[in-house]
Amino acid sequence: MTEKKTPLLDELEKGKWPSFVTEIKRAAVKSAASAELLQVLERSYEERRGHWKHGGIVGVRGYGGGVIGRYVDEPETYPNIAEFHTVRINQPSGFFYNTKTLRTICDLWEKHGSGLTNMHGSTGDIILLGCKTEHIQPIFDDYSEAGFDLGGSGSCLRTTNCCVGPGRCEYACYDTLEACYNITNEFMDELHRPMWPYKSKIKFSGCANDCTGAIARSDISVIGTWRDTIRIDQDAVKEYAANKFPIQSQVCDKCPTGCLTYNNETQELAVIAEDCTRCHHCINLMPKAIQAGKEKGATILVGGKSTIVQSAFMSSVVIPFMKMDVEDDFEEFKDTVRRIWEWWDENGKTRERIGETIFRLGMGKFLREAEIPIVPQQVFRPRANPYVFWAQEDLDKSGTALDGTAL
Amino acid sequence: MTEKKTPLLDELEKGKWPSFVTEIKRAAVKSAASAELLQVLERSYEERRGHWKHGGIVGVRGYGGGVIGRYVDEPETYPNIAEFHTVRINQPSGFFYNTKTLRTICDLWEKHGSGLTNMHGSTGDIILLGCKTEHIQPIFDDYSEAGFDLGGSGSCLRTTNCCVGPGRCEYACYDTLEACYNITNEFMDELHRPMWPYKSKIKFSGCANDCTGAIARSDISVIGTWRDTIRIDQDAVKEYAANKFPIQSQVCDKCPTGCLTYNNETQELAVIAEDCTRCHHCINLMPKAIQAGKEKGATILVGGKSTIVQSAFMSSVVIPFMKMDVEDDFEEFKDTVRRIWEWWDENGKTRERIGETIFRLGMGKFLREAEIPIVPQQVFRPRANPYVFWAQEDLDKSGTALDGTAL
Amino acid sequence: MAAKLDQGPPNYKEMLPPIILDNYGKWKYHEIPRSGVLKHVSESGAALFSVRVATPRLVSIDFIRDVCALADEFCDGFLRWTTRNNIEFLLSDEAKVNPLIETLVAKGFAVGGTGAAISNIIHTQGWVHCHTPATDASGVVKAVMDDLYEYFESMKLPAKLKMGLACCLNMCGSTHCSDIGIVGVHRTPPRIDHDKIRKGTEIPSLVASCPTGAIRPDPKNKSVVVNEEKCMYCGNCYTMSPAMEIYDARNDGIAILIGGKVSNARSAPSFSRMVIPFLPNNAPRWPEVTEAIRAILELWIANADKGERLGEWVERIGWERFFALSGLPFSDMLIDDYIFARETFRTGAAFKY
Amino acid sequence: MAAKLDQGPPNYKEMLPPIILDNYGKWKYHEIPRSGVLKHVSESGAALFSVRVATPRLVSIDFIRDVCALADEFCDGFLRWTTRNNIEFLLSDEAKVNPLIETLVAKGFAVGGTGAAISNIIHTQGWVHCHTPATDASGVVKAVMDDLYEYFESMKLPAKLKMGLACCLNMCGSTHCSDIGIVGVHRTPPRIDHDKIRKGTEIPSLVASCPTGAIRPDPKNKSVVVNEEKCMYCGNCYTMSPAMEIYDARNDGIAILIGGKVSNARSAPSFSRMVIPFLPNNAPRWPEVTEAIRAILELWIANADKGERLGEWVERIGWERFFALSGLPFSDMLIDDYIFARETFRTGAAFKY
Ligand code: SRM
Ligand code: SRM
Ligand code: SRM
Ligand code: SRM
Ligand code: SF4
Ligand code: SF4
Ligand code: SF4
Ligand code: SF4
Ligand code: SF4
Ligand code: SF4
Ligand code: SF4
Ligand code: SF4
Repeated sequence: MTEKKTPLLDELEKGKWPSFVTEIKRAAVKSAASAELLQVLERSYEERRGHWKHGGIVGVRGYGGGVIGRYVDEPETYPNIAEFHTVRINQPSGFFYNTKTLRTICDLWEKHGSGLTNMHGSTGDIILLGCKTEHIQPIFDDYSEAGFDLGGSGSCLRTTNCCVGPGRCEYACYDTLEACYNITNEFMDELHRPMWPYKSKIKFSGCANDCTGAIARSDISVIGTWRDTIRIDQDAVKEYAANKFPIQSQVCDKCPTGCLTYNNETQELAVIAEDCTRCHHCINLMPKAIQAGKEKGATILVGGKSTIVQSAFMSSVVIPFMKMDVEDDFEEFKDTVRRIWEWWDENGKTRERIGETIFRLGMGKFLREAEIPIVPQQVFRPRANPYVFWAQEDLDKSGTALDGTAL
Repeated sequence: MTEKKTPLLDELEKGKWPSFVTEIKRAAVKSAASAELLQVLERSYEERRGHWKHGGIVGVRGYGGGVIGRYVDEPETYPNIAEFHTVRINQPSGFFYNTKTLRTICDLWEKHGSGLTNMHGSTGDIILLGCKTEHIQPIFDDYSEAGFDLGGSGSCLRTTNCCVGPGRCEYACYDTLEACYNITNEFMDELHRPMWPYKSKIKFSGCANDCTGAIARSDISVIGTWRDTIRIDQDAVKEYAANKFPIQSQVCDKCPTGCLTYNNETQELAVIAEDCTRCHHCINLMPKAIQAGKEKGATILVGGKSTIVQSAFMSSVVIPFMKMDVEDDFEEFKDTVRRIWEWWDENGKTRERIGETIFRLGMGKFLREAEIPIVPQQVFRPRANPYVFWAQEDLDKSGTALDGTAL
Repeated sequence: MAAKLDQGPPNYKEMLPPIILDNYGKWKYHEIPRSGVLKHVSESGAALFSVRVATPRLVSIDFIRDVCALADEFCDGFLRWTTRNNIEFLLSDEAKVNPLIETLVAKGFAVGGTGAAISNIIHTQGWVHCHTPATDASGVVKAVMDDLYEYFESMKLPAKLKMGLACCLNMCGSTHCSDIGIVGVHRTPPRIDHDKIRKGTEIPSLVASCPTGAIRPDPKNKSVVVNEEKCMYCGNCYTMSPAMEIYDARNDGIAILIGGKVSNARSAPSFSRMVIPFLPNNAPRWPEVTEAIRAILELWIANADKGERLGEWVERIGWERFFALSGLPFSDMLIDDYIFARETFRTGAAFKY
Repeated sequence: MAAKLDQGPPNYKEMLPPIILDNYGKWKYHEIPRSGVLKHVSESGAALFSVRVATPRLVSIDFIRDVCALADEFCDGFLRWTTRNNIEFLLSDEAKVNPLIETLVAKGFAVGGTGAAISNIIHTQGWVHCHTPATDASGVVKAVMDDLYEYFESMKLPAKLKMGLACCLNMCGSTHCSDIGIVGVHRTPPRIDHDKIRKGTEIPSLVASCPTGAIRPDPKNKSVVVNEEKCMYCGNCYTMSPAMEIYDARNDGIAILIGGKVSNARSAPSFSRMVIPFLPNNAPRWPEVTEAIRAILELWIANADKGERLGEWVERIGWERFFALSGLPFSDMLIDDYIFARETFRTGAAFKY
């Protein structure tokens, strides 16, 4: 292959931010496919359009997903990327790696594909970017042998994802890394064999900061919280005060419920326990002095997704507080999620995310039928309209007037 | 007629609040219809159900509305209320009366009907409650002669309504009484001859306190406001301070934008003009010290209505500020309203209030087509979804790629 | 004589007392010297006194005549009604204010409703005149206002309390943006009278009238069918056609919505929200309704900041907290499932218990 | 050898450095000693240092190997990626932190992204690999981050700034709840290839895929028709069928949405809102986009309170004020007209100019 010019892309090697163009060029040294990718991309930059076609169904034996089929639109011009599929490899919890594992990933990818990756895909997978159809099964075989498995694609449970959690964060209210690992293993069938109306995602965040963006990006969002009261270390408060940290203006004045008060004289903080919404703001600002309560667990929210079809939805609370215990093998969570999926599977239309199904059929119906207790925490506020679907079984169905005559 | 017992209704003559039962009884003394109303109402109290049937079309010559037809469901038992229609008489602006006028109303009603009224109906009319079909035209003739006209019913402009305004309120930012009178007279045809998809209501409130409930209850809500800055009389502020009025806690701390600050030492108030939303709170609390700016007019909001069909809507801003000048004969308002109605008339479905039509077809389309300038004040916030109906005429419609080849 | 068409309402100017004509648009400020009395002072120094008196709204002509007699005696024949069905006697002579009030009280009139009070309840026809009511209007209002009378004649609430009552979901009483809204609700589906439908109902309009699309045409039968799963008993079909009878005494009753407002002061206008889905129609005095409202009111009084409307208070503490404090049961009936439901779901992990 | 099915991801425990294994779940607090470095202190007193380094996300295996070499040298071979595509080198030895950073800087790595900074932009495939993009992903990110680099390597913003980019409305980049979202938009309707439809498209699914119901089946033609009045160019039909080609270089481009967030701190999670409907696809460096974003950013820096996220600031001052301050034109394109539009209309008479 003769070296072709990429003047437009070259512009994107300038500047301080690391350049993906440089990366493609590095891969192009070893991979003819990557070299052609560079060419087709330069053309996209000239023409301001993409050059990829819809994927046909490509995959591996025994699974229904994990690979995104992709074909260039001019296979004659670009024979090396005529097929240029991506393989989704399920990442380890919290994106933790040792270099040995990483090198294995690289070596296998050098053997089979373009040498280009996304670390990581937006859902969380290790994305192996670009390979031929014939390589897919061997790729899977080799990675499998090295201890990896494929991630999700299609109408299945997608690759789960979690924040760094107890691995490195003092805020984690449950073990996000273990939850993600354990629960993913529980739902292998759901992950690898699409069977639902559409995709379903789970993201695990250890606290209300939601560092996985679960509430916006997952159908089932598991956000760590506590049931009791924040704990305040008054000595540490005094230290913050001594360091002239603006406790009143930055912490108390911005507490959304005004339940946290600072006594300038005693240099102590006080909280009105029942007014605290556990928003995590004060803890974020004074991690040395304030910590979560002792009774830890997670809030389970359901329905998050992006734009298509009914516009973007955020997840909303279905279970305000659930224990997320390694000891119990996360049983309560697993049971609940099974009921939720079952309901969606029975009621959802094709390509309808669970949030949309709930919206279409009613939150009340969903909660009732999925056997989830109904509590005011599930809504910001009650209904404004009086259009209640009264449970007819609770009513007098005699069909008579007060004097007993038929209506 | 023999005196019948009304034991249930009698219970509603007890207690300190004035009793409607007493009123029906008073009317029953002179009117056989009212006496029968008492009987049928007692029965409703026993049976816990109404006894009125749908109205057929009843009315007066030359008009399409103004009368609500009503029939009792057992005309044989209650012959005097077999027909028991209500007549809607358009009230004077601000519900102001002299006793001469009121007595005329009473005398004519004694002559023709039940002697029962609602002062006033929920839309604003004087409601003459209960008469026979044959009396309707004579009632209208007589009231007309006495200087009255019918109000609206059916798919027309409904009887307009306004707050007491400059008649007695220091807050009025435009002349609600005159606007209501003048504009009602302008739209006589629209009021008396139903011609639209559904009803349309206008309510005039002189300021943001909205004492007519316009924003909730009228398709077109005219709410007085000003364009410049509140005016503060610092001497009067000092008087409030001298009287120990809690300026800081009650006024400043509750200013929604925090733009009003009180200097405890100088005992002066200061406002950051561009941050004030003209919510009227501070004026309400300190009417002697704070008043509206000088450049007065109204905000025009559109779309308010109650529950049926698409649930309740509140009006929303279409024109942030419009002069409402008697001198100009309210021309700008009248023109605007005509364009708004015209758009609705062309686009609305049967029994679709304008708020629902706007929601169905899009606020942007409505504003464009009704030739109303588009400004950010019309929304609390911009769209969250990217589903934009791009104006195709603004685009390159060559249908070619960048190199000129056809797409 | 034939009626004059389109002459419009009488000119309000003829109804204004001289003091208003003289000071029109020149009012400077007001005071509330005592409950039920407004004193408006003009730039000219003139003072107008308004004495506010409750009415049951449904009044006889004799009532109006009584009122006229008082207005003649104390007000030179001038008075007005408020947008909330109260009467305001308009006095230019301060000396007559107390005598008027004494006379009113002696005659059993209720003076009050100003300032931080409960004023009259905006309401509707109910069993007195309408064909779709799920409850009575005037009777419920009477029962509630008897119970809360002390808050009408005093000004000791945290803020104004505006109530509305509507006897069916048409909500003529504008309960949808009230501090407390009382709404008559049906709870069973309409009973179709196929003969009546064949006789005079425009089937497409009837079908279109249903907010949830529960009504389908049944061409074979020249009538319609109702999908009872989809029906939420709004009664709109009955408004369209008498063939869709929906009243049902054993199941009709009242729902309570709270927290709405329309003024722009401090917070934006807001809808009322359902907190009690159903209370029985215990005519003639609706004890369950009066008790429920009193309980909500007292909770507000005990907990709100000064100047805080009912809804502003609930929004500040959070609805979940309101349910905890009030002890009112929360159920799926209170969770919205209509077209704008999504915006009521709690899309966040911060809340109280 | 045949693959093992359903063995699941590698066990994270094998990937954890000893200091994490020892202090798992026992972290007490953290500090940010300097931009790009997190110091987490355990109850045991042990301290873990994380050095955060930007990546272009689209990386070659050689890049990963380079990074591994550094991790071996400084971190005993342990590192992680963040949820925002940065690398974090995990050091248990404080003495190695500065040497690592020096080495990184020398090799041209970008250290930063912690605290009140802009971190990496979550983004997607764009012209590199997807079939529906309206713009490129990596290129725009590169252009924007080059421009805003100073805010990555310092911590001088009012608060964290989270950006997302999605090359089409599928929004794989999760731009819908970002402080600043960059979204590729098509603006012309799909071009139907009837032959392709006949060959392999499931017409009912295609029809159902359209959010606005713009696609109707055309049984006579065994294809579909698009009502162009109703089409808002989302491209969802193209995702369903390759017969609905929608790219159009002269009209495709970028929309900017701002003010979203997902954390629950202080305020509830919120959607981003569109403030610039369209900017041209001026590849390779999208100057209009980088300028527009910088202008918004600088406005926020100049006006926000300390600790106030972009959306929190705009909500506090009001969106109408934001438009006034920014000078961005407001047009009907920014007014919602989709199914939840109603809740965005200003149902109140209080606002700024
Ligand atoms: C690779 C990835 C983008 C990236 O560069 O990182 C991606 C790429 C595609 N996404 Fe996505 N999505 C990716 C994460 C997301 C996310 C983010 C997330 O998971 O947190 C979202 C938003 C959250 C959500 O699930 O709603 C997302 C929302 C979509 C949607 C819209 C779904 C919706 O209900 O709104 C589609 C459309 C569809 O499913 O037909 C879609 C479809 C697609 C397809 C398969 C396009 C298609 O219809 O064929 C893209 C394949 C591109 C390619 O050729 O490589 N992708 N997609 C991400 C997956 C990598 C991984 O496995 O780690
Ligand atoms: C008399 C009055 C109630 C009262 O006791 O005061 C009234 C009574 C009726 N209203 Fe109303 N509405 C009355 C003010 C209202 C209001 C309040 C307002 O105007 O401020 C509303 C809420 C605001 C609004 O317009 O949305 C109102 C919303 C309705 C609706 C629902 C409209 C909607 O779009 O949601 C209906 C149903 C309909 O039009 O079919 C309705 C229908 C009716 C009908 C005509 C029932 C019917 O379908 O035949 C009632 C006739 C009762 C009777 O026999 O006397 N009425 N109606 C009010 C008119 C008196 C007057 O002219 O002054
Ligand atoms: C007489 C009346 C206007 C009329 O044309 O009839 C009126 C008169 C006044 N209103 Fe009103 N309002 C009247 C109905 C309303 C309504 C509509 C309603 O009641 O349905 C509202 C909106 C209700 C809502 O927000 O839900 C209303 C919201 C206000 C407010 C805002 C209160 C708030 O903080 O939210 C004020 C300001 C205040 O009280 O300081 C106000 C203030 C006033 C003032 C003080 C204005 C003035 O300076 O003259 C008047 C005496 C108030 C008092 O009674 O304490 N008026 N006022 C109405 C009396 C009804 C009654 O008989 O009780
Ligand atoms: C490493 C990472 C988790 C992971 O598993 O990878 C992480 C780590 C931390 N986050 Fe985060 N957050 C991470 C993504 C997020 C996300 C998701 C995202 O970026 O898409 C969010 C939600 C974004 C949103 O709200 O839109 C997020 C919202 C927060 C917040 C809340 C900020 C706020 O006030 O709204 C905090 C609290 C704080 O900063 O004090 C926080 C705090 C933290 C702390 C201080 C937690 C701790 O004590 O260790 C960590 C260092 C933060 C820093 O960089 O200044 N983290 N954090 C992610 C780093 C991404 C990156 O490379 O930049
Ligand atoms: S979500 Fe909470 S526990 Fe998880 S990394 Fe972020 S701050 Fe830590
Ligand atoms: S967690 Fe949030 S609500 Fe609770 S005290 Fe802290 S800042 Fe206030
Ligand atoms: S709306 Fe304003 S001007 Fe009209 S009566 Fe009420 S307070 Fe006065
Ligand atoms: S009108 Fe409202 S926003 Fe303006 S200064 Fe007064 S209280 Fe503040
Ligand atoms: S609310 Fe319903 S029942 Fe009551 S008057 Fe209005 S339409 Fe009739
Ligand atoms: S009562 Fe309402 S929901 Fe039920 S069928 Fe009639 S219109 Fe439809
Ligand atoms: S946002 Fe659209 S174009 Fe970009 S990767 Fe996702 S599906 Fe493809
Ligand atoms: S681009 Fe979107 S709106 Fe247009 S036809 Fe296709 S699916 Fe429908």
